[in-house]
Amino acid sequence: MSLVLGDFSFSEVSPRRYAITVTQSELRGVAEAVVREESYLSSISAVDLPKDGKIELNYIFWSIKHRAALVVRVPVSRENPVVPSISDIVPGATKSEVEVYDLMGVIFEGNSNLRRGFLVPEDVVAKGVYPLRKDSGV
Amino acid sequence: MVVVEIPIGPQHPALHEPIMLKVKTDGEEVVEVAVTTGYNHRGIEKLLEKNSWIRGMYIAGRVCGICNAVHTQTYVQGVEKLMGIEPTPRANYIRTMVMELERIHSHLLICAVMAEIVGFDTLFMLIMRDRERVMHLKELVTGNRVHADIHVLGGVKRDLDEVRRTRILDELRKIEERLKYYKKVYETDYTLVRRLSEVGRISKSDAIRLSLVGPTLRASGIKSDVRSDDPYAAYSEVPFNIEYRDEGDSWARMMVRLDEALESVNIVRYTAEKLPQGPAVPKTVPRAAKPGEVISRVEAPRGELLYHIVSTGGSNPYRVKIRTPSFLNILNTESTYLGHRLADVPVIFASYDPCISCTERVIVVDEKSGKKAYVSLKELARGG
Amino acid sequence: MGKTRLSLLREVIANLTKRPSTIKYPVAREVTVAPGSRGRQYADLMKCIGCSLCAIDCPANAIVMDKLPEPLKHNPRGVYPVVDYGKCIFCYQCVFVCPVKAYITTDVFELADYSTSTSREQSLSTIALGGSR
Amino acid sequence: MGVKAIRYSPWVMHFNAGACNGCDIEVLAALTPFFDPERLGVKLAPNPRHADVIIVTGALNRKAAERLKRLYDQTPSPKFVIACGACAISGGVFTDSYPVISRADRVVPVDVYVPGCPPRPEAVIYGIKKLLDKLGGHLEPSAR
Repeated sequence: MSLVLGDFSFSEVSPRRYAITVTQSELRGVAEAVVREESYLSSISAVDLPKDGKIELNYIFWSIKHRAALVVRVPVSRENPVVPSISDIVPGATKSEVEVYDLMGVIFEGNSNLRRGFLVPEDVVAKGVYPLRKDSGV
Repeated sequence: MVVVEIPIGPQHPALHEPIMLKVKTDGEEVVEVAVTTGYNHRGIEKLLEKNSWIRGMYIAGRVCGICNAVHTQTYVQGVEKLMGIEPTPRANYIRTMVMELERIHSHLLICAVMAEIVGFDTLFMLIMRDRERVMHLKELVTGNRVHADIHVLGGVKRDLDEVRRTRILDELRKIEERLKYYKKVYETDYTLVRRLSEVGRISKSDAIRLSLVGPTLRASGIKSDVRSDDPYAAYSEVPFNIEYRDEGDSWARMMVRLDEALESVNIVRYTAEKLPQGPAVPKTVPRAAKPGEVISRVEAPRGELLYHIVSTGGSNPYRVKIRTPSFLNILNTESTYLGHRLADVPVIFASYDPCISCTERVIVVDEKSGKKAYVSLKELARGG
Repeated sequence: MGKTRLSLLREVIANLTKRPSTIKYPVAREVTVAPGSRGRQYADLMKCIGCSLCAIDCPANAIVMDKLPEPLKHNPRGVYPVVDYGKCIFCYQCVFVCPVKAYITTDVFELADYSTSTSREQSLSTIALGGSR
Repeated sequence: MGVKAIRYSPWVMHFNAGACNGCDIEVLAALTPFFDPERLGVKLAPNPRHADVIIVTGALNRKAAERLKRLYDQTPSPKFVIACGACAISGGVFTDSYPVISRADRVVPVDVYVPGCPPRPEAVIYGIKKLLDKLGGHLEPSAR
């Protein structure tokens, strides 16, 4: 079973959950295709995978039209975690991106609101660590 | 043009929502609002990684005290999926009942607070009095007025006996009668209607664009409810309507909540009447999960609650991402205050049913510094 | 829509003649505790086998396994759980997980004091009761 | 000397130091008509400068601790602190979390501990009663 939106084919992982893995450069294209399907951005969940040297970003959309969660997975490198921001395509993404930046240290290029201390206490910010990374030591 | 920056909050005499709205005004008109939250992080996502699946159930419930059963439900149903266990039908019915009781008391609370914010203290006191009935029912079913903690992996912690079941049905009649009365008050009262309607309007397309959820989304005419779109617990068996309104203003949001609370009464009644026979309390305590990941969604009183749980096997979760409804509803609605008068800001803010402990999972700090003149929401709404 | 003024007046007047809904606590002992409410719980040492499951599962680390005092060795491991009520979140996971149902549950909520208390005294008193029997 | 004044009518201020809202809605519920401690002289003060008793809820973090300290300093003497709920007493489930100081008595002297998660409204009232017992006062209905 799969769900095709434009050029992108989402595969079904469980009932009402569809997922696709894309690269950083494809992200904005997928986001545009998903938004056309009456979807809102539910969450950006970042998972730290130090063994692979990656951080996996899960953009979880809920499509009101398809009644399904559309998960866009974007693996980024841990050393240089940069992805383009989708906050201009989905305005609801702005604060989620800020949260991920604060907790995981992923930089969203084009989001002007990024700042530390959105959630994290100042003493942790001063140490320069991102608390949800596995090696942060907090 | 002189733009004045007014920080609002966080010392509210009733609700104590520690959030700050930095409002820039030109005269009476609001030209910019920045929601400043997240003074500090309670670190729950990290804490869950450090604790076992079983301890996690209780920590998840303590993300938010008002909607704790739904938090536990979201966590537990995700973990159950990872462990490959299925709760019994009776357990599912009891879970549903607890979650719906919670929805009633949460909606009553915000209706009371909204009444207080617009200066209608009598209504506040009356609603709070009748809310005690719901709290009592919740205590009767779960054993605690606030933190239900009734979920365990594979079922519920305590069964519902016949005496309690009859008691619930009795009390529901009274609660329903009071709810209908308060709905009538919100519908017809001159002050409330004048204060709430045409304030903070969000159009259908904006609601989706801003990623709003729950009653806020449904008040803008979108029929989206996790309970019917993505059924969990016993919702696939329970008949209920999705309440929605087309106006999209603060008044519509409150009406959606009151309608929903009435619908919840029906759901609780249905679950109590049609409670399936069989066991509800599991005999074993599962401790290890298989590797995998799961996206668990639940309709909390404030909207869609989402947990993304990643497991690599073993006794602890690898990563738990919590996205609470208030996170989206509060932080993404900064633009909806623009063009309104300053006194409308607290009304709009309260109409999103803000729950700060949910939003930030933080240790919230009172930002009331001596240098600036901070105004309470209540004073402001009264033109103070 | 929105026509009624003083909509609560009738309700308020009706309430004037009714009995007040306020409960009398703490002047008289009139409380709203529902049957089966989760209050103070402590281990019954006549039943406890000292398995530590409750201490392992306690989300707040409120339970510490302490050594039984010398003459009272009621279980082979010689330890019993002490609940620190300052840390306890009254979730009753300990009660649920206990394999021998050794916890005694009560609905006592009046635990406020000038310092935090533990279940030590209560638990030890269960042995004394058993011993005298 | 000043203690005498508050024996019969303590004004309480509620400080949320990052609770899950559970304790907060119970403290709020304790002040509604159903429990109504106002008949006993207990009144909610909106401002630390008017308060005699501070009810602290929630697991404190470093920043909340600074705020609590400042609020405590602003409160006129004699002043008393009630730590309400497992989080304010010992950190509760959040004890091991990184931003949390987790004990109110590390920051300000605490007079009465009210255990519970959350303590029911009667327990909050009992805590206030306990405090007044210590001061030699009583919670009793005003003459009517």
